[in-house]
Amino acid sequence: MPVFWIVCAVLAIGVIGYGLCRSKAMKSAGGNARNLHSLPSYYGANAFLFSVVAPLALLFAWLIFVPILIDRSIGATIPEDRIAEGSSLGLMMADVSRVSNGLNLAVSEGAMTEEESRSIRTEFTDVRERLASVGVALGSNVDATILQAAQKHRAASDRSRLFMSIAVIALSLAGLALAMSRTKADFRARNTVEAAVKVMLIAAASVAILTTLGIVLSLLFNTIEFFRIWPATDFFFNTTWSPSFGDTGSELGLAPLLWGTFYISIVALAVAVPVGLFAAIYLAEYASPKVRAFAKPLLEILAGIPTIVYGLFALLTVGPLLVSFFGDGGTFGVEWMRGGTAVMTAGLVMGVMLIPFVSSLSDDIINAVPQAMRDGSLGIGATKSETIRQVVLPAALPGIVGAILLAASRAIGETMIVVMGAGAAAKLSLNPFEAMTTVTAKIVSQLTGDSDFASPQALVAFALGMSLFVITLALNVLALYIVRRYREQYD
Amino acid sequence: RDQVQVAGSSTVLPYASIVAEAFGENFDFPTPVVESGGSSAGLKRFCEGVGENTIDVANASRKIREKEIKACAEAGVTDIIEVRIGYDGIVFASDIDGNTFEFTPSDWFNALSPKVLVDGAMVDNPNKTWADVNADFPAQALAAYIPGTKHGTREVFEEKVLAVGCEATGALEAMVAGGMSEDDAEDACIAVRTDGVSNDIDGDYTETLARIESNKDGIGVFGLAFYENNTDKLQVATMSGVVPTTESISTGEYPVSRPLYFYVKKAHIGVIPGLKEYAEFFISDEVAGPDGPLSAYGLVADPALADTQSAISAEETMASGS
Amino acid sequence: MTDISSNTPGQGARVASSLLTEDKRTKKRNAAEKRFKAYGIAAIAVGLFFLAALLFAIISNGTRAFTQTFVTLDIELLEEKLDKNGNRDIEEIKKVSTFGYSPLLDAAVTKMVTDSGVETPITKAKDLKQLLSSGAAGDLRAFVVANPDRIGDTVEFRIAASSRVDGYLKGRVTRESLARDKNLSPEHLDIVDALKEQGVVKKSFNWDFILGADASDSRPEQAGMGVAMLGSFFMMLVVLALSLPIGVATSIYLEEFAPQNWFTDLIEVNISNLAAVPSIVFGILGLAVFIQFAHLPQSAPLVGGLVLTLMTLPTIIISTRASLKSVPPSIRDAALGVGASKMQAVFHHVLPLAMPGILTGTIIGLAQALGETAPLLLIGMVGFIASNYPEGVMDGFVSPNSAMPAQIYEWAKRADPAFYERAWGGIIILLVFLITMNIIAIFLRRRFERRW
Amino acid sequence: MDDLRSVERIVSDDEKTKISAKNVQVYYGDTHAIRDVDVEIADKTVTAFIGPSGCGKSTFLRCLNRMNDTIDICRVEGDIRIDGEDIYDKRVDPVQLRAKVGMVFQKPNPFPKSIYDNVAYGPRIHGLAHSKAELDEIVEKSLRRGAIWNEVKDRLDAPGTGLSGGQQQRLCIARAVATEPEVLLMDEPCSALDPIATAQVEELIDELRQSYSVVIVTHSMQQAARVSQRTAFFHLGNLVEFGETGQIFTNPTDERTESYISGRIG
Amino acid sequence: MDDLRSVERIVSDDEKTKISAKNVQVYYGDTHAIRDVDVEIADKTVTAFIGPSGCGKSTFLRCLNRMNDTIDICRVEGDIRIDGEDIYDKRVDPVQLRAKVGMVFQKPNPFPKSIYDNVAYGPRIHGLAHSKAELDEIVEKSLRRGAIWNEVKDRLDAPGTGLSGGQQQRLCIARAVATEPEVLLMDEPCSALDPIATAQVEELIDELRQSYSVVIVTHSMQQAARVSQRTAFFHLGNLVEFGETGQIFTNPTDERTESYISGRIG
Ligand SMILES: Nc1ncnc2c1ncn2[C@@H]1O[C@H](COP(=O)(O)OP(=O)(O)OP(=O)(O)O)[C@@H](O)[C@H]1O
Ligand SMILES: Nc1ncnc2c1ncn2[C@@H]1O[C@H](COP(=O)(O)OP(=O)(O)OP(=O)(O)O)[C@@H](O)[C@H]1O
Ligand SMILES: [Mg+2]
Ligand SMILES: [Mg+2]
Repeated sequence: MPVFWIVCAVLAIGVIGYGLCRSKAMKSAGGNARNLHSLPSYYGANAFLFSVVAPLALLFAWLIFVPILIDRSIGATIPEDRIAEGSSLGLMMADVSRVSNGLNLAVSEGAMTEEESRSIRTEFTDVRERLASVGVALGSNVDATILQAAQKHRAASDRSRLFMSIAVIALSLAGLALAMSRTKADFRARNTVEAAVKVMLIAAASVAILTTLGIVLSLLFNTIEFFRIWPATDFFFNTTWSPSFGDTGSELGLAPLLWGTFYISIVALAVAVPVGLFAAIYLAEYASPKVRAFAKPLLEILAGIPTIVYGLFALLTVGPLLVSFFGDGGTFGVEWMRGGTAVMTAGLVMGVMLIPFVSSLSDDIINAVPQAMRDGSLGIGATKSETIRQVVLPAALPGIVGAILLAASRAIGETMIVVMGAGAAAKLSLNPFEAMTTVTAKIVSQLTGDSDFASPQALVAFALGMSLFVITLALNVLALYIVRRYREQYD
Repeated sequence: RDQVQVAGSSTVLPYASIVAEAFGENFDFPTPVVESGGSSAGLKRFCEGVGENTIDVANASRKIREKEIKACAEAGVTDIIEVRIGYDGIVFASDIDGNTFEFTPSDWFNALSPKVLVDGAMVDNPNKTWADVNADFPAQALAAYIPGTKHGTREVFEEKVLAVGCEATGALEAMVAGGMSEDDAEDACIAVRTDGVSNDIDGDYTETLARIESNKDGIGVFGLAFYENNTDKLQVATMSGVVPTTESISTGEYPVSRPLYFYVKKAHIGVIPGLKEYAEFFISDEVAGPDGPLSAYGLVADPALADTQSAISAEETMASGS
Repeated sequence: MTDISSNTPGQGARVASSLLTEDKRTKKRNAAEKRFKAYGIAAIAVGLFFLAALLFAIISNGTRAFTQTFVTLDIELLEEKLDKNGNRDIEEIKKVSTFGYSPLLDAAVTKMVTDSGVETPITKAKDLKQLLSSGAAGDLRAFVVANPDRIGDTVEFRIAASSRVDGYLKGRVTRESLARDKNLSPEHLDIVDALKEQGVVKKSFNWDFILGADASDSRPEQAGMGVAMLGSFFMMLVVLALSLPIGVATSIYLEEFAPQNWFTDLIEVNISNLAAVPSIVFGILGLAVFIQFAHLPQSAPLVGGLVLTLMTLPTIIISTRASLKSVPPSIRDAALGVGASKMQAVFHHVLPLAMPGILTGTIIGLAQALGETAPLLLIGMVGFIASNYPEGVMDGFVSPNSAMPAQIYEWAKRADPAFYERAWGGIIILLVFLITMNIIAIFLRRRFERRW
Repeated sequence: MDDLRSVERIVSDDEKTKISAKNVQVYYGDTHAIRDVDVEIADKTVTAFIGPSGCGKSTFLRCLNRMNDTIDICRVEGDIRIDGEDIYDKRVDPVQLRAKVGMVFQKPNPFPKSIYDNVAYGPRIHGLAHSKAELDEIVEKSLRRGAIWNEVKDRLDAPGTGLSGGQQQRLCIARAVATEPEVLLMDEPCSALDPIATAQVEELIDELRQSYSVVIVTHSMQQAARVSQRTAFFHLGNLVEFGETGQIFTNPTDERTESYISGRIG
Repeated sequence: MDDLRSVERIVSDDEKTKISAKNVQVYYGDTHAIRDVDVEIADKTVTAFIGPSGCGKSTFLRCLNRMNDTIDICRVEGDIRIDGEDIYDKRVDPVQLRAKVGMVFQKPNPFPKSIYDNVAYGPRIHGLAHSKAELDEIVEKSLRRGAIWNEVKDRLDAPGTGLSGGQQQRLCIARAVATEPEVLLMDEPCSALDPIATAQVEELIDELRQSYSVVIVTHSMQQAARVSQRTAFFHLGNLVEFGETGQIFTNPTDERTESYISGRIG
């Protein structure tokens, strides 16, 4: 039975269980929901969960693990000496399962009869060609060992499928029966259901953890690889970043990139935070509902404009403008800026992009501060701005910090604006009118470059990613500490 | 999966996509999927193994490295067919309304090297305008937009321009005489100054073009194809007296160019429908020849195209072919 | 109460000041108030100013992409070229490649120019054909393969003009610039002028740009956004269907149920940290997990959606948590007090009140996901991909496709300036897509907003 | 004080204990807010908690239905039993407990929903109504018992937060009685009510006493005397005296009680 | 009722009018919450507003310092003057007005700040203290006047939201008096207070009357009689009767007043 239909069957059993248990619960309570521990729908939902969750989990596990077991057992039947030179059991097994799947496909597309699929021999048929005709990719010609293994594999898989269907549906029915037997007036159905919901919530929360784990793992091996061929001290303490294309002459120092990252992010936040925060305050506290209803979504468009537009804006408009102010022979008569690309250019433009990150979320949070807080302050003769600064903002602090963190994160992760606005040169300089670059921009450029993928110049991307990860982690710990410290719980 | 999956160099991408499109039009096979992402990333995915969830073809703007071949082999990708599709010309261009230049490698070395040879001694580069570099040039401020170190083009620029210029000006000799080892001196030759005169571009040629638009004094490094599509904005400089065109490059007159490749997994041939046909179609005379659409777009046709064609039809792998 | 005029002895220490005149301190405070408000207005003005500037740039650069010049051309589908044996066997017709259709086009173009009566030094049909898109032969072949019975007829075709001709009609290309251009010469423009006069060459609205597929570098005039739009659409479906529930569930767990200990602190810090992970790193993760480990197809919107989901989650979680935190505890108390379970209190009362913030997070997160390209680079959705329409809904998720921002970046990189114009046009479509996507959320958010 | 009435309501000896608290300690962080409190609350009686502001009445009241669980820094020790079952037992579901032990909070906290939904919420989640009509009936009855029906019957769809202070308080009473709890904890339910409304709520309390037990915190000695059969006097976190209302008011044993009651002015 | 005391406090004839309201109408959206109210509040007197819950006392009170401005749907019409100046005049700065006319809200609403900061907030923004010491003094004095000093003097840094209901109410009173307003509007300031605290607050009101005028909303007839010189009786948004407290309580002219007062129980 195809997986889709198994799932449907299980769901159907679940729905039936819902109805059965709900009515059974009502009956056991003499038709009066008051005598039940929980609402009748909870009994139904409980039955649904009982007859759906475990079977689907079993199905899932079976689909993942049983094929591995089958592979292992079939693999054990392939004699060692049949494994070709330069190949491995693993590669052969990949072929075996591909041939096996190919046979399935061939049968289902009618290119081969069931009979044939079981009896074909390499001596008489060009299996590869026949499978290629149904679009199955094979790495090499099929030899007899592989074909036999594949046929065994296929038979085992078929058997496993059958058992799986039976097991899953049986489990589903068993769950239903169990739920039925437990459905009595005093059964705590709500607690069971809520426990299940809670498990789901935890499962959702663990997605974030798994993601982190995945990120760390996917960076880790290559980072280790990098440090094996590149001295860590040099990476962390060298103050020059100048990778070269060839094997020699590269200098891969983290410091200038890190400095560029923070410098640009700080400039961006210096634009986005005040503008965003004041915009949020105005929207939440002063603006008429009409203005608010328009201005807020409009500002949010800023977050949706592709960064390439910002990049071009920085390069073509903001950069030259700044040069005309601070450049050679500029309005201010200073010679701080030599080219349009600078920390300032990228920072300003990125700041504009981040405005809605701060403004929209802060606006929601400020709006959620109870009116009684404002009344209390206004009632003793505070002006609106005093009220906002001293009562509303502190009460909304956790949310605002969250919004700022989000903006900062985005600033750290941005590449396009940096590449076009701040340039690609890594420099350690205090002058905000100089070109610099960020860790993220370099991660992207080293990863998508043309250099040898096993060379330090490419692998350094992973080390950069890892370092950035650790550093932002530390900054986030600090932010958490600050919020904990200054949080003011209203009500 | 029924379509050919290609990934790799963004320099090869335009050519590959022209071919893929025409391939999809003329064959019953679906249009191949051509991804960009850089030669490195493409080869890396190419070398991940054999099977449906790996790519069939990797485009590269450089030759595959030994280490990469080894990494491939470790993952089971042993039989690789190398295909050279032609050459990419690298040109120097500046704003259409600006001054016209006729460069030699020495000019570029003197303009961009952090240390240059002045009166027999290596000193910090004092040049501020092109006139400082070469008295024949106008007094236009030095501003160069060269590819970032991630680009294969940068390597070519270093090898065929800076290193050549270094030797021609005698700086190499002077450095070796000054006690530097040969290797160090060669490295020093291809270094560029970091005082803002030379700007690395990590983006694409469009970015270089935009930079020149915002700084009219700028001179940028472009691919020939890009220049040829933007002749309304750019004027090209000659190198050692030769104007870059597909002809002058294919004859080898114009010195700055690089070969472009793609690599095919032999194990996938005959398995992935259309893979071999795609490879053959790519380098057929109709497509990659001097009159084909690739050449029209700016690819410098490979004079030895016929050899490549026969190598492909024989499915010669790198080990057996070379 | 009667004798108001009488002076009350022992007046209070404070001199009663008039409300109509401001004392010095009030003046200062009111000035501060005015300044504060002005900052707010200025902040919004700054934001809107930049928005206007950006939109102006986008629209002024992009609207041209929505029109395209077409040439109406009578083409004789010669039997001896297309079906030598004359038996209309589709397999044989298919054998004729696009190169085989060139002579038909050559003939048609030459005829068109002669009919128009323009004097031109260009005589070679190959050069004249440069007026047309290089995709013309492909269109022709596709038509013939679909309608083999028309072979032998003369059929009227509406063929896209080449990008230079199109640029000329749009004012992007001038005669001077063409003088140096090897693709087209000023003489071609004389022909174009004449044909335009006669109505053979016409500029019209370009539906193909909105609905069509990407085209290669040699034929920008045929490139369209449609397929990439579908790619983005399917990706957004995945993102919305996963990131919103998972994000909200995670936030609810962390904010309302999780015990307060170092482990939840770790998760909290961790999630904020995920927001700062460069998006390309999510691409690395996606490549490793979804393609190499889970064997999902490459270049598929499904995978793209999954990667973007992971990337959007932190945004939604952070904003959801912030707004859950801002719901006053008395609401929870009230619900618990009537015997609601914690779960019920959260889902019935707290969540609706936190809805505005959740929706804001969704709006911002989706905007970010919709405009992101870097992670798509690694899972194979950037490049020349969006060339076929998916065949069905399932196929939409798994068949190779690109996404709008990837398409835009791709176009912006290409050499032909016609692509640059299209990149801006694509941005307009992207923004329209984004705004449509957000409108529902914005309306919902307004419904949920309240003060208490 | 009207002694007659108090005497009239003296409870019979055979009453059952509904809630028994032994040796209860409550801490807010380091502050010890409730010390060694032992109280037995009888079934079908009204118990009044009196005492100066800040003495711990609300805190103790919140222990009885575990509302203190929601305050992070709050820690409860000791033994509190309802019908002989330890409510702080791990197996006890606080939700079920709270359904059984309803509460009216000191600060009125209506949901930011319509008046109707405010009252209907409890019956809905407890499945007390099978149809819309039945629910309407419950809502009307509860609002009537909360002495607010006349004022809101025309605006059941208006938000509960747009009511006056006293109306909100009565809405919260209506909301609490709508779920028909066995024990009703009322924290100063009449603080914002005018005398007539107060009388109506007191009538309600008297009516509820027929089947349930009610615990009421009040600052009005008169009210305590009028509605309660038992009175507990708290002082600085200690339970100073607990006994029959009549006896407490006429003949307190502890001098603190004495002075609190005699010092009364309200 | 202790008539003697009421009589004792009858105001002299030569008093000045502090606030005069004429023909005041208040609407919440379409609901007409206050109709045609005319009131004159004399300087240096205590005026009590009484009336059944929901009759519009708070609404009218909030008109007097324009707190109704913060409610979007609320619309005020009519003429309200303080010291002869129309407070709804465009030129009037509501901030200055509110500094002059302080308010204690019906629901205690301490800021989520420390107790100290809650009280110091007003003096700080009005610049009433020049040094930390002076501020400390103001805070202590205000907390003492709010009858809460003893309870909180050891925990001035603790958050104001962690206080008991009655403590919060007194904190809010302390916060309001800290800014020394000329008129103090108090919306049921003693609703959550025990008799002793109530007495202290009443003393405070009496003390404030020496220099300012006080308007107090109360549900306790006794309290109204004890502290006020004038009483206004509201009913269903109308001002039914307004006059000397003694006269209202002993000899009401309107029968609604009569029945409200006689129907009293609390
Ligand atoms: N924000 C509001 N929106 C709509 N109606 C309101 C609002 N506030 C009060 N009302 C209505 O206006 C009327 C008067 O309310 P107000 O708060 O002035 O009563 P009150 O006399 O203070 O009563 P209480 O003694 O219960 O506090 C009531 O009917 C009330 O429901
Ligand atoms: N959340 C809290 N955090 C810290 N301390 C608290 C908290 N709630 C109450 N307290 C303190 O515990 C003590 C008892 O408070 P509780 O609220 O029980 O008093 P109460 O008797 O109800 O007073 P009132 O009559 O004023 O409502 C008080 O000193 C109060 O300050
Ligand atoms: Mg209390
Ligand atoms: Mg009121």
